[in-house]
Amino acid sequence: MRSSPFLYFFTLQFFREYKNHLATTVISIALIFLLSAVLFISSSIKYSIDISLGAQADFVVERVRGGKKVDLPIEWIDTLLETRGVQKVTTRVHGRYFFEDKREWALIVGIDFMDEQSNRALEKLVESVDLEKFLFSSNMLVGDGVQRYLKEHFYPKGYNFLTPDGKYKKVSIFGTIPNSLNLMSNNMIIMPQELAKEILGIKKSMVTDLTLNVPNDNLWDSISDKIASLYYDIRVLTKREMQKAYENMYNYKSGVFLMLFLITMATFVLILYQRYSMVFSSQRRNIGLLRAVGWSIRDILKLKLYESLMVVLVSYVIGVSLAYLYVFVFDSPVLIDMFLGGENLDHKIKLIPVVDFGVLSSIFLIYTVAFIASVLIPTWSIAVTDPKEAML
Amino acid sequence: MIREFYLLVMVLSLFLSAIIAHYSLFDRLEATNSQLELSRVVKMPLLALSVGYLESQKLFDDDSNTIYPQMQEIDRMDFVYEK
Amino acid sequence: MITIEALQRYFDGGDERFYALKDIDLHIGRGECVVLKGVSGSGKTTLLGIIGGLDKPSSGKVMVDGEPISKLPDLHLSNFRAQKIGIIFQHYNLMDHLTSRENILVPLIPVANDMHRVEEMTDAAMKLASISHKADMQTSRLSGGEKQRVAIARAVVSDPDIILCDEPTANLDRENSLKFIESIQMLHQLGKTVVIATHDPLFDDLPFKSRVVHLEDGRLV
Amino acid sequence: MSEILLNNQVIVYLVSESILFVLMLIALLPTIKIVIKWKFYSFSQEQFALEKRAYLVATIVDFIFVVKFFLLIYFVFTIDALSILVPGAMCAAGVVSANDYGMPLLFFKLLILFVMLLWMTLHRYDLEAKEYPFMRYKSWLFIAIFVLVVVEMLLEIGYFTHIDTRRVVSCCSALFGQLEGANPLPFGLDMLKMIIRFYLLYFVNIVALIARYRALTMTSSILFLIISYYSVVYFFGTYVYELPTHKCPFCMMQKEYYFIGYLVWGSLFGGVSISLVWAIMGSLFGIDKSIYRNISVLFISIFVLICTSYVVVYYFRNGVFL
Repeated sequence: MRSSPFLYFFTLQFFREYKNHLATTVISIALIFLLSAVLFISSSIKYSIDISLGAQADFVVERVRGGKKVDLPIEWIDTLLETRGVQKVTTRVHGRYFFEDKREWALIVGIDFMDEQSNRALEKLVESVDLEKFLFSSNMLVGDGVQRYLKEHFYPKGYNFLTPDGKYKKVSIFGTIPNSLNLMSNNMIIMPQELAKEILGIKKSMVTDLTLNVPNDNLWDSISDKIASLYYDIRVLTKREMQKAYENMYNYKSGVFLMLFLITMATFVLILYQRYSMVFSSQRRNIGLLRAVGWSIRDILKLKLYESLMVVLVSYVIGVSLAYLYVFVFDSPVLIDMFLGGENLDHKIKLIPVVDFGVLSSIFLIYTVAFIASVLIPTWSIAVTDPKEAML
Repeated sequence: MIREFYLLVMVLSLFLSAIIAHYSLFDRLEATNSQLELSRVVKMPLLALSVGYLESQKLFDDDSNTIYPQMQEIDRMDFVYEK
Repeated sequence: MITIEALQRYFDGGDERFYALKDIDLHIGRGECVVLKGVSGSGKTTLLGIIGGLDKPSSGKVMVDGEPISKLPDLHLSNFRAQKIGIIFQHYNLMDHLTSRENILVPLIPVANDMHRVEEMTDAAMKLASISHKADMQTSRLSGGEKQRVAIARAVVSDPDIILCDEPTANLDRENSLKFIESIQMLHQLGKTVVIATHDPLFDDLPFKSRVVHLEDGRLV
Repeated sequence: MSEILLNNQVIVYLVSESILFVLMLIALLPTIKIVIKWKFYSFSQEQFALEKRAYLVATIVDFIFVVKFFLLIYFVFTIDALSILVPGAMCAAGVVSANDYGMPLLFFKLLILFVMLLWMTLHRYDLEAKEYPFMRYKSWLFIAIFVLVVVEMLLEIGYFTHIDTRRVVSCCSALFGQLEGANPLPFGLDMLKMIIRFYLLYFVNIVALIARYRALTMTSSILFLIISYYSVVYFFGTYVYELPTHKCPFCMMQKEYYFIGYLVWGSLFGGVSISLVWAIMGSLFGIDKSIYRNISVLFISIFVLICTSYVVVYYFRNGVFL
């Protein structure tokens, strides 16, 4: 730094006249902060979706009637297993339970105690779960949001679910899912499948839907067709489709935001253009002086572009850092609901920090290109100031 | 002026190092593993992501009109979008 | 040193052409001190600007050290200004947000590579103009005479051959004007070519050898 | 609307490209004026104004070059990320070949960067000369760049709006794998002959650069570029992936391979284009700066060194060649 006269003079100029850049820096920080907060949230949720999709079965089979998802009979399993290439068909029982005021809901998920794999995962997930005890009486595991809701409504130990038959079913809270998993489990109640069926009003011979695996992925397309032709009211979803649907949903949500941002940016570009034209023209005399004492057009361009670059870099670093803190340390209040929807129970969601090159470079690129492009012409027009201006 | 420059650089690197520290100290393996296990248990993808039809109602959930308690809020549209 | 042939500088305004300078032929030798005299609007400043490469002629030829500067590309012209020319402006033209020292080193920035060298040259120039004691003061807080000395130091900092002064004493009292003339004398003794545009009668009789050239309505008289 | 256009990176990419295009338009006007009215020895106000305008063009070109350079990397990165949405694609190779615009687009991007490099070199020496001797050439070259950018823009729009997310594309192993004994290598070479030619051309190229043989540099550079492309895809790439059947120019830019692809292709294209710039500058305008030759030798050597070291390291680790 001390060895380069140009950089010395640049810092001198920049900090003595920092007031010229203060307003633009502050606005820049705000804009970058907003954009990067939104992108951080969406990329972190996408990352979590990728994880949970990775653990999913290859196909989900549903029964659809009149556009509505309805329960399907357990016998379908046997028919499906007859198809060559299909492996490991499992049942799923799930549904929404609306609490007394009908406004808040929880998602009830019934788990199959015959399923070894899910039992092992459950043991790992919730410490001190004695599976035997859990599965063979009226017990449930509740998510953080559900637990807090129940506690507020004076059900600290258990809850009396109202079944569709009008009977009350008392289920006690066996444990809670760790709150670091709130992103997935905030509204969730896990209970044995039989119990879930009773509360959700599903007949004993029915399940909500089925999942199945096809180990050989070359067969995916043909098996998907084969299964779809088994019944008239069947719907087959592949993992790939789900992945794409989620990808598109988050692209869409952040894309809408990005579009709004771009419109804001367009306005900001105009403001920048005006502002820098003004600031620079107030410096006309000084620039003329610099030109008179031997600075070339190229030197002035360099000086002024460095100033803009400095503003961009500083606001980028500060804006992105603040956004990181806001999203991953302070759990992004307000903004996260844009992505999760407002229907959840009261939640405190911890996101897994994900900072990928794509997000960072996108923010930097769009901001820097727009910023520098808008100051380019004012910069040039001040740089070609005639040196004789200094004599006027 | 050089002093201000170093000060600025220091503040910025403080920001950055705080973030890098947080990012690298975060127990990613633990977090991803437990998410993986939960989705193995429930066999469903992420769930706290309601995009249901009641959404608009819940976002502005101050639902009782103090003057006309019986009046229906206009954002309760669930009877329209029956699922 | 400086040769001007058939120099014209005009501005096209509407139908009429306004001549700021017309048919100027002038030769200034090395180490000479020339005083351009004339009422304001007679074209002194314009001529000075053209000699210093700050302004471009409309036609004619300006040679400095055998090199035609009237049609040099910007990069070369700027280089020429940085290395050959030192200018003292009428209103001093200091950058108010900088200190004296920082003002003085401005001309060195584009040509120097090493900050140590810049500092040495700045110190030398400040010593020459005897302003070292106010080196770290903001120039907005200096008195008129001190500002003038900063301007002198800035003009000589890159050790130019030619010093141009534009109405240097217009904003000074008599005492400070005399001091300024002393510094000019010193520069003259150092072998610099000095060109002064002024209408101040003090410059009519300089205590050292000088030539007075009269300008009237853009012509040499 | 295609779901491709929803992707954030695609939006950012297209918006940045449009901004650059607008800047190009802004620079085009003064350039045309320069072509028509440039008279260096005139003292008219117009001429002085044009000299100033030329700086605007130069600033814009410099800016566009820098941004386009990063946008190229970003483009590759983006289409890599799009492979989730395009069925069958495992990496950028599949997405690029999703329609007929992809490959030409990539080629145009490289070409534009090369021509801009040429322009900037010319501009540098133009400024340092005393009478802007290359101003007209520069302006024509700029107009050529503008035409190239227009074509690129059209290709870009065509490319991004015509990616069909329901049609299955081929992945890299299908695109670059040997199909039923057909020889994919150019000039009917086999692998060993090609590798020998690779090192031979490297040697010739370096010698030509050091000894200042311009014509030889030009031909050997272009040949080296072609041979290098095939050598990396079909030979050196397999060592990067440590899998004899994995042949792909794009996969090596992924995180799994430590983004080495950017360095490999960057040093190759950088080295070859700088040596070409040197040769063209020398033979057309008589500009000969040794820094260009040095940088070019450095880049090409880095490229060869990286490629070779993958093979050598693999051999030392496993005791066999693939």
